[in-house]
Formats: sequence, C-alpha cells, structure tokens
Amino acid sequence: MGTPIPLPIMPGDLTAIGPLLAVVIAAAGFLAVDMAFTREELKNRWTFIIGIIGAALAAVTALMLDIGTGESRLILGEALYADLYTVFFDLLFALLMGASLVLSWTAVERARMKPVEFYSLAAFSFAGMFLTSRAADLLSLFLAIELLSMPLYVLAGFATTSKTGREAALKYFVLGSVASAILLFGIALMYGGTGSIDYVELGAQVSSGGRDSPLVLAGLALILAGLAFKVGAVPFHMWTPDVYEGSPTAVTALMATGVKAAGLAAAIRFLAGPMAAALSYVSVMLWWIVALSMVVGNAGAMLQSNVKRLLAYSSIAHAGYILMGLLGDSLGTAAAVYYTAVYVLSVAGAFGVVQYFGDGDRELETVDDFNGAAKRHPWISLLFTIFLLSLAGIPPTGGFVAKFFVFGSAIQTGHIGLALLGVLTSVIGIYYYLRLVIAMWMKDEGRPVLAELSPTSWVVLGLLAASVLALGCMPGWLWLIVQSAVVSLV
Amino acid sequence: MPAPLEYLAVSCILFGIGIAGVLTRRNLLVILMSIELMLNSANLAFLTFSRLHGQLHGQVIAIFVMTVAAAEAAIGLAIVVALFRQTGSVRIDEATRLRG
Amino acid sequence: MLTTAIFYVLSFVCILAALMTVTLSNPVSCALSLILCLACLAGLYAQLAAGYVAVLQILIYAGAIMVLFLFVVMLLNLSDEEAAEGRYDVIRGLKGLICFAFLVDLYVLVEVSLGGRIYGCPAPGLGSLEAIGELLFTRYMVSFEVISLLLTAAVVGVVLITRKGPASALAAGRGGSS
Amino acid sequence: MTGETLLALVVGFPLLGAVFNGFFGRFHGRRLAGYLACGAMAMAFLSALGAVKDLAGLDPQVRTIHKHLYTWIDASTFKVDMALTLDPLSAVMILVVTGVGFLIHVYSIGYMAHDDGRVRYFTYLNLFVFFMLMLVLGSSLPVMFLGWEGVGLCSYLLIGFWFDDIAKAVAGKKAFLVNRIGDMFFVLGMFLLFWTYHAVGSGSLAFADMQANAELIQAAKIGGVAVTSLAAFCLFLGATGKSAQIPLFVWLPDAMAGPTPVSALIHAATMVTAGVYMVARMNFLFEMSPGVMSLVAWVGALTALFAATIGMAATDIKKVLAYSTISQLGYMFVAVGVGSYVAGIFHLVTHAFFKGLLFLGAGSVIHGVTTQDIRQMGGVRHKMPWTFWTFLVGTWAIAGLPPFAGFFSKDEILFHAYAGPHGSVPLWFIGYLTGAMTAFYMFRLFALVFLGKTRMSKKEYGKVHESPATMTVPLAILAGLSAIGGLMGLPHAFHMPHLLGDWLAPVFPEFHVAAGAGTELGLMAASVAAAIAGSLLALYFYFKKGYVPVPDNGKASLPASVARDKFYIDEVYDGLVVMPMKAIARFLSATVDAAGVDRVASGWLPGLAGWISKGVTALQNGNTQRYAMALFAGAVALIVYVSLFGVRVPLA
Repeated sequence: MGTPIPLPIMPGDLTAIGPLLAVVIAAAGFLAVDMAFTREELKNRWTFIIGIIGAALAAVTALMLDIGTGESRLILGEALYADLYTVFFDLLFALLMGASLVLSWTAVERARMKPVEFYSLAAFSFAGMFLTSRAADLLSLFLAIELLSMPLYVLAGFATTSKTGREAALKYFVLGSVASAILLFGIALMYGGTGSIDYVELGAQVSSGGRDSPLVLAGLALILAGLAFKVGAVPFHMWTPDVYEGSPTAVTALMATGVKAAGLAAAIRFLAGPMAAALSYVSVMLWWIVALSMVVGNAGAMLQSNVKRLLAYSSIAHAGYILMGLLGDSLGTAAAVYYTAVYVLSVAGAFGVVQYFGDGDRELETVDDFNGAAKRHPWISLLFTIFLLSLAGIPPTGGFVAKFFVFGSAIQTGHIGLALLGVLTSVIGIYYYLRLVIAMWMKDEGRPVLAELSPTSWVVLGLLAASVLALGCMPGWLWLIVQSAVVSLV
Repeated sequence: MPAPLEYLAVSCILFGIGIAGVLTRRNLLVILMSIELMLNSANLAFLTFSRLHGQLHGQVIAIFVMTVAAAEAAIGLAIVVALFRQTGSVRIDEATRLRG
Repeated sequence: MLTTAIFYVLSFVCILAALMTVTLSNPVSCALSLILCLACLAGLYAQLAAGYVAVLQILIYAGAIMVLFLFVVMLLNLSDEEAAEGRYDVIRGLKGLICFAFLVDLYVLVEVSLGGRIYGCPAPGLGSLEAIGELLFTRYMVSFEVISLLLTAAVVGVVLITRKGPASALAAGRGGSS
Repeated sequence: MTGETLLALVVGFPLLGAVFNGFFGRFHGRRLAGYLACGAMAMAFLSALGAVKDLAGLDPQVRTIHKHLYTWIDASTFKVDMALTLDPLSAVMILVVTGVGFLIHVYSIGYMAHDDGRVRYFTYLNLFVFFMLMLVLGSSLPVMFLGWEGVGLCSYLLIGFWFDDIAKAVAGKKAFLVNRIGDMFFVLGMFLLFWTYHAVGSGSLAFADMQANAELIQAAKIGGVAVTSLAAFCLFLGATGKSAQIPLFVWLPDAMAGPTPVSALIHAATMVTAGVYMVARMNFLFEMSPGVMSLVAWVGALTALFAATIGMAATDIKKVLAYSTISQLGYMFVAVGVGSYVAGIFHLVTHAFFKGLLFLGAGSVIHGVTTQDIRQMGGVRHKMPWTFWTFLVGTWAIAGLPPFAGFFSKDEILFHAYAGPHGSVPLWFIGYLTGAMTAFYMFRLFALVFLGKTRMSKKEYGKVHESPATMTVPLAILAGLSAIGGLMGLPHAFHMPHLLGDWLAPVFPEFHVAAGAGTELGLMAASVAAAIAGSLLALYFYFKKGYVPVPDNGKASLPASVARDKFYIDEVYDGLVVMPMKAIARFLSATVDAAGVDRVASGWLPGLAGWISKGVTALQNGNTQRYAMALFAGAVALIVYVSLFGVRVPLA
C-alpha cells in the first residue's frame, strides 16, 4: 500500500461545520436519552435540555466562523462552502430549531408523539437543512435534500392518532422520491455535459464556451424542477396543501419553515451563485414558475377554510415572491434572501400560535374555529395578527419591506408585468389573511381554547413578533448583512 | 465497444419506463419499484459519463445513490406497511382523503 | 465485437424486464422482473469499467433491497382485488405518451451532445477499489459522513413508523375500501 | 417644549389612547374609554396648536419643523427615515384632523352611549387618527404609505363595526377591496419613483429630496413614456381609490354602513381627502406631467357632476351625504388639477367643517328618528331644534350661498378652473352646473327631513327627541366654523388678505390668474344665482308642494296623508325635468355603479380570483398520481423549453 492519504481537513474546517456537528450531536443525544431513561418525564426533560443546548451551540458555532474578507471558502475536500451566507442560514435554522423545541412541544404531545422520538428525527432533518445552504457540489446538494426529507417523510405519518398522517406521509414520500429521481437524473446529465459536479467548475464551464451543450441545459432544467419541488413552486407544488394539512401541526410547522427555507437556500445558492450565468437559459421558465406560483398560491388559499391548508397555499405564493427576486440582479437576490428570513420568522410565529389552540386531542382546524379568539385571548391574538399582517405584507411589518425590496428589484430589472401581478395577487393575500384576523377580532360567538403557554413560549413568540416588527421598522441592519452575504455567493 | 450514446439511450428508456410506472400503476409497491428503476437509470448515466470522462467521480456518486436508494426503499416500504395497517389498502388511488 | 453483442443482449433483457416490472399485475412478478433488470444493469456497469459498482449492484440492490421488497409483498399478502390495477384508460395512455415524448426529447438532447463520441481505452485503475476508496475518504468525505447520517435517520424512522399504533384500523379499513 | 417634541406628541397621544384602550379597556370599563380617547384627542389638538404656533414663528422661507424619530430603512443606497415634517401644508391638515377629530370623538360619546363595543370603537378611532396623522406628517412616501395603509385598515374595521349585520360586513369588504386596488397603484407609483431616483443616484423618497432632485428624473422613460407621468398617473389612481373618484368611487356609499361619526370623521373630513392631500404634497411631480394634471382636473369635474346627479335621486340620508362628499372631493381634484393647490386645500378644510357638521347632524337625526330613509321623515325641526339650525348652516355652506364657508372655497375653485392657466370654460361649466345641483339636492334633503309635516306615524314621531349635549355642542362648534371658515380665504377681488393662501405660499408653486377682479366677481354672481335657484327650486318642490320621492319599487307605499298634488303643471314639470334627471341618475347609479365599474372593481376581479381558486382546488383532487403528473409535466416543459430555445434568450 502506498503512502497514507491525508484527510482534507484544514484548521478551522470543523468550526465551519460547527452547527452541523452540534445538531448531529444533539441527534445522538436524543437517541441516547431514549435508551438511557425509562421514565417519560426524565426523557422529556433531557430531550428539551439537549435540544436547546444543540440549537444554542449551533448558533454560537455559526457566529464563530471567521468570514475573513467576505469571500466564500471551500472546505472539506471542496464539498462545502463556508461564508456569510451559510452563517446567515445557520442562524435561521438554529433559531427554527429552538422555536420548534419550545413552540411545538404541546402539539407534539397532543398528537401522541413522544417528544424524544419526534426531535431525534427532526434533528436529522435539521442536519440536512444546515447542509443545504453550504453544499458546494451537486452530490452534497442531493444528499442534503435527502437527509432533510427522509425524516420528514416519517414524521408526517408518525402520529398514530392522526387519520390523515399516513396518507400525507405517503404522498410526501412518493412525490418527494420522484422529485429526487428527477433531480438526480438532472445531476447525471449535468455531470455528463461538464465532467464535474462542483459549482465553481460548472459555473466556469457554463459561462465560457462549453455552455450550450444540450446535456448541460437538460440537466439544468431537471435540477431546477427538483429544487422547485422542495420550494413548493407551481407546477411542482401539488404536494404542499395535502401534506401540510394531513401532517401533525408540529411537522407542518417544520415543513413550512425549515424545508421551505432550506430549499430556497439551496436554490438561491445554485441559481445566483457561481452558476448565475446558467440562470439566463431558464429565466423565461422561472418567470412562468414565479407568475403561476403567485396566482395559484393566492387563489388557492382564497377560499380555504382549513387554516393549515390556507397557510400551505399561501406558502406556494410566497415561494413565487421569493423566486421573483432571483430574476433581478444581486439586489434582487438579496431581496429574496431577506424575504426568506421574514417569511420564515412570520410563519414560525404563525404556526407557533396555531399549535397552542385546541384542547385534548383536538386542534383548531378551520378559520371559523378562531372566532372570538381575541376576546378570550387578546395577547396571543395580537401576536398572531402581527405574524399574519407580516405575511400579508402590510406595513410596518417585515413582510411589507420584503415585498418592497422584491417588487422593487423586479421593476428595476424590467419585470414590470411580474411586479404588477405580484402586487395584484398580494391583494388576494391580504384578503385571506385578514379573514383570520377578522375571525379573531370581529366575531364573538366562538370559544377557542388555548393550551397553556409556558413562559418560554411567551418569550419565543414575543421575540419572533418583535423581530418581525423590527424587520419592518428597522430593516437596515439585516439588509446590509444580507447584501454582504449575497456578495459572498458569487 | 458500443458508443456512450447507446448506454445513455438505455438509461433514458429506463427512466421513461420508471416514471411511466409511477404515473400509471395503482399498486404502491410497484410504484416504489418504479422509483427504484428511475434511480437506477440515473446510475447508469453516471457510469456512462464516468467512463466517458475517464474519471472515477461518476462511480463514487453511483455508490452514494445506491445507498440513498436503499434508505429510500426502507422508508418507503415502512410507510406503505404503516398505511396498510391503517386502511388495509396499498392502492394509491384510494388515498384521497386529503384534497381540495 | 463481443462486447457490443453482450451490450445488446443485456440492454434488451434489461428494458424488457423493466417493462414487465411496470406492466405485470402480480407484485411478486414485478419484483422478480426488477431483480432481472437490475442484474442486467450490473452487467452493463461492468462493461463501463465499473466492476466494483457492478458487484455492489448485485449485493445491495438485487440482494438486499429487492429481498426487502419481496418480503413486504409477501407480508402484506395482497388479495387479487387489492392488486387489481383497473383498466388502462385514455388518461393512462396519455400519461404514457407524455413519458414517451419526454424520452424522445431527452434522447435528442443527448444525441446532439454525444452523437459520434466513442469510448477510448479506459484509464488504468478506473474502477479499482483502491482509487474509489481514496476518493471516498478525501473528496467525498463529507458525503460519506452524510450518508451515514442518512442511514441512521432511515433506521430510526423505519423503527418508529412501523410500530403498531393504537389506531390500527385494519378491519375498518378493509370494510371501507371494498 | 420645542416644536419637534410637540410634533411627536401630536402623533403620540392618539397612539397612546389606542394602546391604552386596546390593552386595558377591558379593565377600566366602557365609560372611561370614551373620555380617555377624547382626552388623547384634546391633548393631540393642543400639541398641534403649539407646534403650529412654533412653526408660525419661523421665517416663511424655512418654515418646516422636522422630527426625526429613527431611521426606518437604511440599505446603503436607499434610506427612509421614520420622520415627521411639519410645514404649512401639513400644519393645516393636522389642525383639521385633530380639531375636527376631537369634536367627533366627543360626539361619539353621546352617539355610542348605548353600544356594547365602545372600548373597541374608541380604540379603532384613536388608532385611525394616529395613522391619519402619520399619513399627513410623514416626511417621505413610504411613511405616508404606512399611514395610508393604516387608515384603510382602520376604516375597514370601523365600517364593519356592527358586524352582526351581513350587509355591513360585505360593505366593509367592498371598501377594502376597492381601496386595495387604489393602494396597489400607489405602491407601483412609489416603486417607480424609488427605482428611477435610485438610478440617478438619489435613494431617498423623502418629499424634500424628491422635490430637490426632480429635474434629474425628468428625462427618464419606460417604454417611451416619461416615468414622471407614469408615476404621477399611478399615484393619482391611488388617490382615486382613497378619495372615491371615478372609477373607484363605488365603495364610499356602501361604507355608510358604519356608525355615523365614523362616516363624519373618515368618510367626510379626513381619510377621503388623503388623495387630495397627496396630490398637493407631490405637486412637483404632477407639475412635470401636464397631461396627468388635466386628467386629474377632468376626473374631478366629471366625478363631481356625476355624483351630484346621483345625489339628487338618493333617498337615504347618509347616501345623499356620501354622494355629496364624492362630488365635493371632485371639486378639490379640479382645483389641484388646474394647479390651484391653495384652493383645493381651502375647500378641503371648509368641507371638513361643513360635511363633518352635516354628517354629525344626520347622525343626530338618525339617533332621534331611527330610520335613514328621508321619505319617512319630515317635520323633524320641531323636535330637534339644535340639529335643525346647525344642519341649516351646513346646508347653507355646502350649497355655496354667501357668506358661509363653502361659498368662498367653491368660488375660488370655479374661478381658477375658468381663468387659471390650466383651466378652461368646459371645466368651469361642469363645476358651475354641479354647484346648482348641489344646492338643489342639499335643500331637498333639508326640506324632506326637517320641514313640512311629518310622514312618520304619531307614535314614532312622539319618540323623536333632541340629542344630548355631547352631540349638540360639537354640532354647534362645527356650525360656527362652517359659518366663519370662509374668512381664511377671502377672494382677491375683495382686496382682503387671503390668509390661507399666504400661509401655504412657501409650499406650492406660484399660481397666477390672468383674469382680473371683474371676471371673478362676475363668476361669483353667476354661481350665487345658480345656487339660489337650485335651493329655491328644491324648497318649492319638497317644502311648498310637499313632494316625496317615489319609493324604490315604484309603488306608492307612503302614508295616505302624503297624497300628491293635483296640479298638472307640476306633473308636467316633474315628467320633463325631474324624472329624466332621476332616470339618468338611476341609470348611472344602476348601470355604472352596480354593473360597470363596480363589477370590475369589487365583483369581477374577485370573481376571476374565485374562479381560479375553484379551478385550483378542483385540480387538487387528492390523487397522488395526478400530482406526480403535474410535477413531471413541469419537468417536461422545462426540458422541452431548453431544447427548443437552448440559446441565451433575452427576457422581454
């Protein structure tokens, strides 16, 4: 045998994947807790402690990354990136993990799932999320998406009390696998056309002469389809309403926030990163995806009475708004990232609130179930209203500023029609979000029951609402960060 | 030795058959098999290109894909079994409670 | 010349077996056809200087995965009624047609790119276990670790979802589905 | 206290009131809620007075007070400050908003005395005032938009206040949807301006900066059209939504479903004038696009005429006032459209007085009579003397009869529409005609409600009573303002100072009128004659002759005591003049209102959306294979696209 092969681990590389390690350790911790203790209270207590520590550790290690001059670094055999963009999404996912632990706990127990089992699977999914934003080649991307999805396939059908969970799991699995296969075939074609799977190399080939090899184009098309599935954009969206509705709410919250954000993180990295030159080949198709997503998402949500389904359709529309940013220049990309952050915070908050309504096995399902909520529970209704107004894009919430940036960049790059459609469809958006607000504040007859909120939940919900308002009232600081993060992409 | 194009043709045909199976069969187990078929067609493409470019990368990727396929099959079958236990059916067109 | 002949035989059987997989009505036959198809694919892999992958294909796929499939098919022990496929109507035909159109388009794209390209001599060592191992632990180190996570997640997931829940409505479901 | 602090307090008090009532209203009870809200408004009004006094102390050339609260958006090249700017224009507005607002708050205490939802009502009302003040004081377009959206939201909440009534909930929805369409154009105009300014290196949407850099964007074009015109057009469409002009006026009559003080505050005195204020505020932009300017004037004129026509046929006391509001707003747009911003703002102020008064008077009547149908009133004057006299002042003022407020402001508009540089004779004539019609329908309303013999049953009539002091005192104050408000803008022909014009001079471009005092006096005489004619005609028909409008269904369902006259000459006149007019009004009201614009704005678009919605949900039939098919078809479409157009395709 020849000389020993040095592992491609440079100093600092482990810090760069610190959040990933933290969440993997947490996952191992959950499994250990499940085996070590027999009493449920002990299991629960340690699950919570380990989870919070994991999330905190992820956030801290994300912040410890030395960004240097702001340029992207390739680490660990050039498979992953380490830059401001990854830090940004790491913090977002760490926050989501914390929020999920605190806010979903009640819903997890209501669905008769054991928290330790739920969170051990969710932790693997979070590991996948942490990977999506830093994938530097197509294989890492594929594996990250698989790692992200597989635990969720299970989680969707995991609640034994749910009548629809199994069906949701099945649909999610079948459609997700088909999308993965399409993505994989696209990767194969891309590899065939260029002989590489590294973003940097692919980008170089696409922007130099070898670009119009039909293989590369076909690969690009199929990869776009695969990513659009995860993001939930039309016409790859049809799984979202059914799966969001059928899954336990705790899982739906994870899908609406984490999966969506991870898919967007990957898509933005792929389409606006080194491969940005490739975007011009598919920009017409992206235009249609964006337009259809906005129309179908908002129109679909308009007449829904089920809250989860309503939020599912609206998430399709938001995917459209966010992808619209990619049609613009670097400012547009920054707008897309900003919008993603605002969307994730607002939806995390909205689902956080929804999960607390209901008692016993029952959770609130329809819009009418929220009638009179404000009268009985004014504070949490106020928080919910803030999240909904943000999703509707009404100032002074973050949603307004995000839409402002996205539509603005679209107009600047000449997509006036698309911006007009965006503004028009967001009118529908306001209509259905306000239906919930009206149900809560202007109707009296209902008696919605609120599960007891722990002080921690209040703090987390309050923080989410405050950050949503802060992003609307003082968007400057985040916008600067996002802009530098986007600069580091290319 | 046949040309790369010929290997790729086989790969494309397998992919087409796989997706056709997913779209038309009612039996969930067969649909899972069809998905396996699609993954395998991608693998054949990877190996074809690996040989064409004279690199190993394609082969390594194929190995990873196989592992992913194994995990996917396990989870898919588990979900099918779980669904069967609840509803007594493995027909995909009967799982339509969620709609609208 | 012999390679070409073998290629044609293998690919013919492979495609035929694939077709049988998606058309035969008995799931057991489907699974067996798929095993045949995967075996032929292994042969093709071997032709492409990927002996190691070919071996894995036989071991993992035809061996492990498909056994799992067969096992589940047997476990569920579907009645004919359950396995019945229904008629092949216009919609299904249309779906098939779209798949076919996709195939043609894909093939045209591939043909434009690769038409006239031929394989040269394989580089020595292509497909050797040592080279693959080296790549796995250097360039693909991260992916290797991720795969291990993925498998762990899958194991945990499978264990959790297949536990018998309190709401096992087998009997009720049977009544409703007929 | 400095002017800056006072400025913050002006905005702060109503917000504080809203927060306090909103969060603690459950604990301190309904009674206190009204006093708290009024207190907040009183403090806001006093602060506004103080701030304006400080402002008046400054040199006219630098007469602005700027209060920078914090930096809202700071995105390197793009900066929006959350800042308030008090200049002569916004000073006028905040005095109106807080002053009239305070009176209406006081009035509400009496009007809502028996309503269970008072806490919520006052919360929304205070919140509304806060947003209105943000709208007026905002130093930049985004801050103005914040207020713009906020008042829309509050108006929505207040219209649907009595939500147990389905029709009211629907009205709230309609108001909301139509407003959203207007707001959409506002946003588009704002985006256009932002990116155009951004392109020339000025990433600020502050009014002062935009005005200073206006020349830079003059040459910018999109698709051959000047950006300035496009932006002005979009903003104006936004204004038509908020200020209920053609084509987006349909919501205002429906919005009358809300409590009457709300109609007075939001749908007469303040919110609906936001469009006029915005055009005045953005005058530098509109001045750069003469085409849009004349569009503004013509839309205003046509709306004024059109709404007056419908007003002549309406039989609901609040609907008459609503159409009258639309009509008067049309006058304001005529004024700003011909470049006479001072006249526009002048009319805005006087209108806030007399229309606020009329609405509150109407509320008082409704409070006493418990119906809104003027055909079932009559003779109310004996039962409600305060309301009667104050209403008469309001009617007098809006009819344009000297010497009350409406006379001065309306005549200034008409004079400028006739003789101003952008004015023309047809524009003036439409305004003139509308003036006559205004006098007619207002005195018709007045006569039908207050004069003659009552058409109520004895029992009902016996129950009619005067409103409490909390309602009549604001009426009296507003009546006083309506009477003397015109003094702030005496015509130049009188050789007296135009106080408002001098005050607003630093804000607006100079406005020269070519014609002299003779023309002005001539026009004045003509319009006074028309107003007198209109008033007398109305009094003749509806007081002397005792006519009662035909019920909607055409059948006589009125009490027998209101038997019709037997003079054939009246029948002929009725048939020749009144009936055709009513027919036109009905036609307009029925076709345009119900079938045309209405359907597009609040029926057709949501209809389309609903249709798409049904389609989307029908496609979602639960079959996984269909979903997979959609997924795969999407992938195929992508592949086919790249194989057909696999070259660099520039995006149109």
